[in-house]
Amino acid sequence: MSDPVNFIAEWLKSLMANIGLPTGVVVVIITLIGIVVMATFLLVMDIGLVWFERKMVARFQDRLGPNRVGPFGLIQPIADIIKLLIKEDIMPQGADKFIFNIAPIFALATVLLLWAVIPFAPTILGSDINVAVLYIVAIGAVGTLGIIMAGWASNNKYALLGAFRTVAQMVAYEVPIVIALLVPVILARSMGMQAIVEAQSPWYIFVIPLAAFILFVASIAEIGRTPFDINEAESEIVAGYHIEYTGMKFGLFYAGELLHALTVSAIIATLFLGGWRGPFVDQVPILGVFYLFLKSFLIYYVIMWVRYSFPRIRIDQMLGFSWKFLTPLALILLIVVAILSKVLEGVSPPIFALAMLAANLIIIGVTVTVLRVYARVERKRVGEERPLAVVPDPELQQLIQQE
Amino acid sequence: MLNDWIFIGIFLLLAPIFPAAALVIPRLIAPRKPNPLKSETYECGVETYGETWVQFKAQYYIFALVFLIFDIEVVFLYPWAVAFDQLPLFAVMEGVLFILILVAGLLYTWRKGILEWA
Amino acid sequence: MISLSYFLVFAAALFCIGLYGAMARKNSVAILMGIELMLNAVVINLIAFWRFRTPEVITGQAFAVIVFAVAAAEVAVGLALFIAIYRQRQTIAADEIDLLKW
Amino acid sequence: MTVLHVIFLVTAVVTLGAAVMVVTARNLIHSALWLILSLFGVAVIYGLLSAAFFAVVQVVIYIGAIAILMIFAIMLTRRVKQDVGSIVNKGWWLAGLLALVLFTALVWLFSTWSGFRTPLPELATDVDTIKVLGAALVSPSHYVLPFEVASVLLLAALIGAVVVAWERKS
Repeated sequence: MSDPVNFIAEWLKSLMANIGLPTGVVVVIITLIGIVVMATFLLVMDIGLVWFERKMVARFQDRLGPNRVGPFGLIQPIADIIKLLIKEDIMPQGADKFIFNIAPIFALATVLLLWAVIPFAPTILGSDINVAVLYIVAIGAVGTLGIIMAGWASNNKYALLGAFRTVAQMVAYEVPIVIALLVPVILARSMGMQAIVEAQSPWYIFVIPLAAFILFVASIAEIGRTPFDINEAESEIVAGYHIEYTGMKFGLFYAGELLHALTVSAIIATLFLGGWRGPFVDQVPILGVFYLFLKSFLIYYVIMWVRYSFPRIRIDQMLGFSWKFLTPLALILLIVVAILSKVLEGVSPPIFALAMLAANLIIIGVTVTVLRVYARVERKRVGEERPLAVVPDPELQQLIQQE
Repeated sequence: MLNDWIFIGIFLLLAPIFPAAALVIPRLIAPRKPNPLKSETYECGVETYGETWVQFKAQYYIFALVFLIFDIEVVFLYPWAVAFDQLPLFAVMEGVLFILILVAGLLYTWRKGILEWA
Repeated sequence: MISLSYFLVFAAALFCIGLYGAMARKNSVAILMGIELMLNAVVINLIAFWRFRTPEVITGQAFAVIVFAVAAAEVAVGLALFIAIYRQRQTIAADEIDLLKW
Repeated sequence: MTVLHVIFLVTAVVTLGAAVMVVTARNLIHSALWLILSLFGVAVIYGLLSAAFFAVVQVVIYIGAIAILMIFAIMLTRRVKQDVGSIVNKGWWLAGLLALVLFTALVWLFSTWSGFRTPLPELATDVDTIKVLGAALVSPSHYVLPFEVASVLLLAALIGAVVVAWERKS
C-alpha cells in the first residue's frame, strides 16, 4: 500500500483484462486516465499558485494580499476564474481569428506537456523516454511559437513588438539553457530524467553548482519574469504580446505563465536537487511526490524572491547578459566538466564530486574577479565628470549678450 | 519504451483539450456584443495609425541567426555526452575542439559588435 | 506489416511538393521553404533506409545529422542574403532579382 | 490494417496536406505556420521509424530555430505590394508538371527495385542507438572528420550570414 498510484493502475488493469479487453486497449485507457489525473492535478495546483503568488507578493511588499473571500482569501482564485469566465471575449479587428484563438491554447498546453517527462517518484512517472532532456528543449521551442502566433494574429503594433522582443529574449536564453542541460547529461551519461535522478548520489547542485545557477537564471529569463520582463514593460509597449486578449484567453496566458514558473522549478529540482530523492522514499515511493513538490516550491519561492526584489533591466543589458556572460560561462563550464569527468573516470565517487565542486568554485571565483574588475572600470567610465551644458559658439554668445 | 511513447503521443493529442475546454465555457455563458468601437485595435486610447506591420530591425534576425547556429552545434553534442562512457580521452577532446570552434564564432560576433543592441 | 514502400512513397511526394514550391513561387522565402521540404524528404529517406535495410549500422543516422547541419547553414545564409537584397532593392521576388541575368 | 498503419496514414495525410498549403498559401506567415505543421508531421514519422533522437531534434532545430528565423525574415522583408498579383511565376504549370512527372518516375523506379517491400526488421533491444551515434560521430574510424567539418561549416555560415545581413551604422 506504499504506492497507491501504481496499485490503482494495476487494479484497473486487471479489472479491464477480466472484462476481456485486449492488452493494447487497456494500456491506452490506463494512459488516458493517468494523463487526465495528472493534468487535473496540475491545473488545480495552478489555481492554488494564483493564491500563493498573490499572497507572497503582498508579504514582500508589506501588504496583506487577498484576505476577504474565504479564510486567508483562499477562495479568491475561484472568484477570479468566475470573473474571467463571464467576461466578454473581444476579437480585435483585423485579427487572424484561428491563430488568435489557438495561441493561448499553445501557451498552456506546452507547459502541461513538459510534465510528461518529470519523474514524480521512483515508480510514478509519465514517460521515461531516453531523450527527455531534449524533449524539454523541444517543447520549450514550441512554446516560443505560441507567442509569435499571439503577437502576429492580434494585428496590433505593440503586440507584435512585444512578441518580437519576447522571442529575441527567449532564443538568447535558450542557448545557455541547452548548454547547462548538457552538463548533468555528461555526468549521468543519459538524457533520461529518471536516470539522471538515480545518478545523483550527491545531488548535482553540490557537484556542479555553476550549471544549476546558469540554468536557474536563464530559466527566469525564459519564463519572462522580472528582472527579465522587458517584453511586457507596461510603460513602453503596454502589455506585450497578449495585449489584445481578454477574458479566459488572457487567463490562459496568465495560468500558463504561473505554471511555467513551477514547471521550470520542478525541472531544476529534478536535475539538480535530486528530484524525488529523500529519506524513506525507497520504502514509501509516494513520498517522492511530496519531496519533488517541496523542492520545486522552494525554487519557486526563490524565483518570486528575485522577481519582487530586483528592478527590470534594459533590453540591451538583458541580451548582453545572455550572450556575453551566461553563454561563455556555460561553454567554459562544459569544457571543464567534459575534460575533468573523463580524466577522473574511475576514481571513487566522493573524490570525483569534490574535484568537480572545486573546479566549479574556481570558475566561480575567476568569474567574480573578472566581473569586479569590469565593474570598477565601468563605474569609472560612467562616473566620469561630464559637462552638463556645452559652451555655446562665440557668435551665439555675442547674440546672447546683445539680448 | 513503447509505452512511454504511447504516453507522449496521447498527451500531445490531449494537452490542447484542457485549455480548449476552458475557452468553450465563456462561449456559452459570457456576453457577446461586439461593436466596431470595441473591437478597435488597442493603443492607449489613441486611434491606431498606419500598418501593424512596421519595419523591424535586422538585429532581431541576427540574434535568431546566432541562436540557430548554437542550437545545432549543441544538439550535435548531446549524443557525444550520452556516449561519454565509451569515449577515450582523445574522442572527448574532439568534442572540446568542436566547442572551441563554436567559441570562435561567438568571439567573432562579439568583436564585430553584433551582440550590442544598438 | 508496414514496409519500406510507405516511407519511400511518402518522402517522394513530400519532395515533389517541395520541388513545385521551389520552382513556382515568386517570393524567395517561399522558395526556401520549398527547399526545406525537399531536404526533409531526403532525411526521411536516409532514416527509413537505416531502419529497414541496415539497422545495425549507424551510417544512415550519421548522414542525417550532417544533413541537418547543412540545412541550417543553408537557411541562415539564404535568409541573410534575402534581407541584404531587400535592403538594397526593396523586393525579394525572385523574378525581380535579375542583376546577374547576363 | 494495424494501429501503426493508421498512425502512419493520418500523419502522412496531415503532413502532405500541410506541405501543399505551404506552397499555395498567399500569406507568407500562413505558409510558415503550415510549414511548421508539416515539419512536425515529419518528426512524428521519425518517431515511427524508432529514431526518437531525430524526432526531438527535428522539433528543436526546425520548429524552434529555422521556422522562427523564417518568420523573422518574412517580417523584415515584407511590402504591401507583394500582397497583390500572382504568388507564382509564369512557368508554374511547368513546375507542377515536372513535379508530377518526377513523382511518378520515382514511384515507378522504386517499385521495380527488389527491396521496395522490405518488411520492418526487429531492432536490437540492448543497443542504445544514441550512444552508438555519439560514439560513431567522434570515432576516428567513423565520422569524426564530417563532425568537425560540420562545425567549421556552421562557423562559416555564421560569419557569412552575419556579414551579409549586418547593417553598418553610417
